[in-house]
Amino acid sequence: MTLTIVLLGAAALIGLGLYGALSQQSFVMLMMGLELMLNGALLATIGFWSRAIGGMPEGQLLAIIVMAVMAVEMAIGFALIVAVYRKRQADMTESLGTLKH
Amino acid sequence: MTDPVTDLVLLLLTGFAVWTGWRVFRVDSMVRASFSLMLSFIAVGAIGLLLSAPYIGIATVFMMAVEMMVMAIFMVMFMMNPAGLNPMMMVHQHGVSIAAGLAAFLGLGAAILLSAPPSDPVPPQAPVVAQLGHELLGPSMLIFETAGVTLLATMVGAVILSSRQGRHGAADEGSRPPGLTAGGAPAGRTPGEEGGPGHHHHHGGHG
Amino acid sequence: MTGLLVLAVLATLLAGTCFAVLLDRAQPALVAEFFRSRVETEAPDRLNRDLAPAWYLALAAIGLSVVPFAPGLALIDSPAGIVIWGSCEALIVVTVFLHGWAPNAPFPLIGAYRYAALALPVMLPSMFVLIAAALPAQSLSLIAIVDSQREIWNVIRQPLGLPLFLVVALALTLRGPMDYADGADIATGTSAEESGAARATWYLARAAMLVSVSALAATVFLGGPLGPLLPGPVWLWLKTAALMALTAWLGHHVARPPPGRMLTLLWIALLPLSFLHLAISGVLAL
Amino acid sequence: MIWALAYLPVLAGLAIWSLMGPPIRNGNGSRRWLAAAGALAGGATLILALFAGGQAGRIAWSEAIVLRAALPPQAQLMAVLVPVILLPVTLFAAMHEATRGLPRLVGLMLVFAGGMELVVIAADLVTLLIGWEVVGACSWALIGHRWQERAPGRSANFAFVLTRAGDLGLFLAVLAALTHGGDAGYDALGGLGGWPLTLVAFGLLLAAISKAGQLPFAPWLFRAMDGPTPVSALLHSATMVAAGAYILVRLQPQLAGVPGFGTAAMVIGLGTAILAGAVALRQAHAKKLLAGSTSAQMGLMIAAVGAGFPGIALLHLVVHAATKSALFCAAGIAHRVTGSFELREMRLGRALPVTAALTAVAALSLAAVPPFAGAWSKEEIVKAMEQAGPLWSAAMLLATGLSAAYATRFAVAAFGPGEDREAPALAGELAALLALSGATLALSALWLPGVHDAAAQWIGAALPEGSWTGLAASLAAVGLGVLAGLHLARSPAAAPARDWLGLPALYERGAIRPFHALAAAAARLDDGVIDLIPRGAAALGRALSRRLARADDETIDGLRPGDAEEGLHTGETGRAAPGLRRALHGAVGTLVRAVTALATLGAGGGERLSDMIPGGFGRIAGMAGADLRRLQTGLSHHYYTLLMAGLALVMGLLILGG
Repeated sequence: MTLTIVLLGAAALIGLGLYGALSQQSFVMLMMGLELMLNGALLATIGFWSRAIGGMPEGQLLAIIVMAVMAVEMAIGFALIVAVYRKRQADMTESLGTLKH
Repeated sequence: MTDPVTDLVLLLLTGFAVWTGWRVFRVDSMVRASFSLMLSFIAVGAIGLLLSAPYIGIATVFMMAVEMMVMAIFMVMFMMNPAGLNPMMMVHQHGVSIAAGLAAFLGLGAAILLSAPPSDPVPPQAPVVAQLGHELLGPSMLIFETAGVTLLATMVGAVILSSRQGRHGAADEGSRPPGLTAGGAPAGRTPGEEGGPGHHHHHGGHG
Repeated sequence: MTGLLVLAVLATLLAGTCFAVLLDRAQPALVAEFFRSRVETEAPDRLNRDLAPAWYLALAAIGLSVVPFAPGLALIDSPAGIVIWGSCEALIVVTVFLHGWAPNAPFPLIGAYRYAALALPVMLPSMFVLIAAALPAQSLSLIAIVDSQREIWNVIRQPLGLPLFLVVALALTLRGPMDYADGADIATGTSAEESGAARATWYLARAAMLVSVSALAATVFLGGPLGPLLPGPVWLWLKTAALMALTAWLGHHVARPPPGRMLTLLWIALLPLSFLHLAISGVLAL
Repeated sequence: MIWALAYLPVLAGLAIWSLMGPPIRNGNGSRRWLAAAGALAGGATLILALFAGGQAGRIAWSEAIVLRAALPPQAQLMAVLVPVILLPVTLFAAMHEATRGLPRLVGLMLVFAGGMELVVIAADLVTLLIGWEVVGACSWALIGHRWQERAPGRSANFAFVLTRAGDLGLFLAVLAALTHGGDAGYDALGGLGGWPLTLVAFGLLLAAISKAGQLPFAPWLFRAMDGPTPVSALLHSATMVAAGAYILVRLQPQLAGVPGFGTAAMVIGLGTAILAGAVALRQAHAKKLLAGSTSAQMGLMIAAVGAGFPGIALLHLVVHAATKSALFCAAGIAHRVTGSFELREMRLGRALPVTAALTAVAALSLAAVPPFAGAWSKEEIVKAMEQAGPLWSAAMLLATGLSAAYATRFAVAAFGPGEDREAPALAGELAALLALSGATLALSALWLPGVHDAAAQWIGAALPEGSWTGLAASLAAVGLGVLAGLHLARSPAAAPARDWLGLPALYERGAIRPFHALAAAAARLDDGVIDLIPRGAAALGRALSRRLARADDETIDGLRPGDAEEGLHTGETGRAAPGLRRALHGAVGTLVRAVTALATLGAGGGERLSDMIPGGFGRIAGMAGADLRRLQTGLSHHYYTLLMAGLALVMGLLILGG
């Protein structure tokens, strides 16, 4: 029961994040969508760790790794935003029309 | 410890996390958006506390508070309307996105409801924080170190990416790569041309 | 027992706040402030504007409740007490930012941004310092940290710790050299648009924050409740009061550099210094 | 300590390359510094080799693979030989070559020597493989030293590919040893037995002959001549080429038992000795002549190993190393003076008397003229062949004569008495040449019974018993060869039309072009046949649907003509059961139409189908291309969406696929 609640919440967060990541025009909002997905992943990890695998330390490790991924994503994301902004004076995804050959 | 009270609180916290996550894309201000995202994270951290993962839960709160602070700063740096005085809804391919989000939720939800996950809860009074520490610096040292190196590489990369001085001059005044021939047309794409296939770049790519 | 601890925390907070007010010699202004009416701003974020002082106060209370009042006795006895304090710090920055952002007016907003930009780099040294203090205890729990100081206090074992943490304390309580949020140069920044009870509460919350920061510093560096003949809580109170006085004195007597220079100072000087501190402490703790 | 033998030169070389790097002053100062550094590294290696005798080392890489090194007398002799040759050659290089990229050259030569030392000290196949690879890679870099020009690069690739082809044999041997013995150590090889040992033996033989420039791999030696002269001097004397012969010598005890191994080695060795001798005899290019002679001499050594006298082969290897490096240095000097390797334009006897004298010593040794060192080892090999059988010894005599001939020809043509011209000799070059020829001369002491018995006893070599007839015959062969060489040198032979009896052309036609053709054919097959299936299916479906549609039309309007007939009938027979009749006539008409439709289908279907296939395919491909292009919008969120769709697809597959 507990695990089901948590996992459903995680699924909802991932769905929301996917919606945001696909729908938002602003890079920053897009990254928020990614963060939300990672949030869901984190929630699911904690849930599994706590209820399904009897608290194997590896579960917590995975959660830590998820956080590290978040940090990496933030840093690189913002750096890219700054770079794009410098080049296009905008942070809209549409401002990058050049991703094709 | 699956007493109904815990489940109820979990339900409330999960609902709060999802609701705040939903608010992220509905509010009119970047600051509100990032801080409602922070609230969602804090709710997840509280769930972690409730599920006997104290360190993870608190660390989530700590990290996310800082992270969302940064995010708020960046948002107001790059986006209009920090105070959210006028509505702000900037989306594209809205229907597709909603469909994708719903599909993800329904698919995962179906997977969760149809599968019977093993029930093996954390033993109470287990020294989970100490376990984590020994795991990090014991068997999973390599993973941990790899994460550390990755973060270091991230720092370097972020600094390089966001530095104003690019390889071919200042980034914001349209950096112009040197020509292939002396005084020739710049190699690759010229800053002037926006979008488009970029022909000479294209052929250069194949030449 | 728990009820007693709650009581102790609240009492400490109250008494400490009064002491802080006395330290600042601000009581007449404060009393006058309470009876002034509140000025509205255009299209504020009411929720955050009203609640920011409360949150600040709540964070002070939470921060104080991790502190052990007697050896092995804390309201929140968490194996990760230090991290709880750390997340309190992070949320403090958020709260101050919101307090400045909510009125939707220029000066508070400027104060808020200045503060966020300067407080984020302060987070790093504070974390390093606290982790360094946790190293000899081999635990993140404040109780264990107190026990680890039975033979020698961290302030001697890790001489760089307390000075660095005092900078953090100044930043968290918006005082003197680190007061970029409520500085007089921008008409008391985040609380420029505030008046009346809200402003007074905000000020009281800052005073309370001074209490809990000093209490934590006393616990981490001065052995908290450890001490001869007197009971533990008394020792804690004495050390906390001493640190409060020191912090207030610093706040009153150290000049504040312009934000840019302070930022450079933080990144170029303070951060490497805290790295060094952590490394030395780690080697010593081996 | 024993490993230092390998990594000291490597590190020194890398250091020289990187530290004394590009900004080398165009003066003799920097040359001297380079020579000094190279000499220092070489000298250190030499001292190590002298004092590391009998040592052994082992590095546990993993529980499966253990790297072993050992230095038995044979190996130590080789390990000493490498730096002994390296020292003068480095000096020669530092003084002779162009300053551009000189540090790279010297450094790489040191690395090269280090790799060779690793091959020498290796006591298991994996270590050997490592050294082998280092040597191969360095040889590529060294041959292509003047990468700015076109030819060296290509030659480097040619040599590299050809030697790699042989290296496959070594891989085969390593894998066979590891899988069947679980241990790649030399000592464990003997225990293998059976076909794994056969695999190991012939794999090693393949690798050895490819490195040693035996047939059919010989041509790479010629192409390698595009490299700098010192490189050739090193490559052909003590390192790469010698590695092939050395490894056979080192492992002969383990491999001798394999049926057919000895015979194969002797056939290849003697065959190469004769053919390469013939090729060298007709060469007009000084270095290529020497290259051919190298192949021939290596062939003699390998034949000796095959005959069961590895010690003899090793001694001949040592002698040949000194001789051949000296000759290459001489060729280099001649090239500096005349500006080309064209033998007919040299004749520097009067211009460079000292060089000529030193060259003569080496050449006579190569020609196996007593009392020079080469003659002794050659005689020993002759005896070995004599033991093997009359046929072998006959071939050996022929090879002996040939070697005598081309050695004489080289010496006379290059440094024979010609017109006097202004030709300054560089001290460094002369010093190197002097050292090497001096070494050759010193080795002549092997004629003394005490000396060669001691040497043979040290390296545990059995000296074969020979007969006087054999000695006389070989001396006669040498004499004839010398005369032939003199004659050839007097009457300049026309340069041969093709190098190496057209072997390279044979490779071109026999291997490279067929390979390309095969690839092209495979591509065509892919286009033409494999895509035909989907195409055909699509076209077939379209054709069938069309057929059905047509048949459908015909059944429907099949009823109308039915009505017409029915009208006629009603005129006669009144209106009895019209419905039935109408239906009947309708059915008949339908049937007729259907039959005709089927007929047309049968008639037109075939050819329609046939021209449907290409057309349909064209259409499908075109549409697909257009769609794909439309997919590429350049907008990130579209890409994300596609990514997500793909991810969902993969997930679904994973879940449903179990």
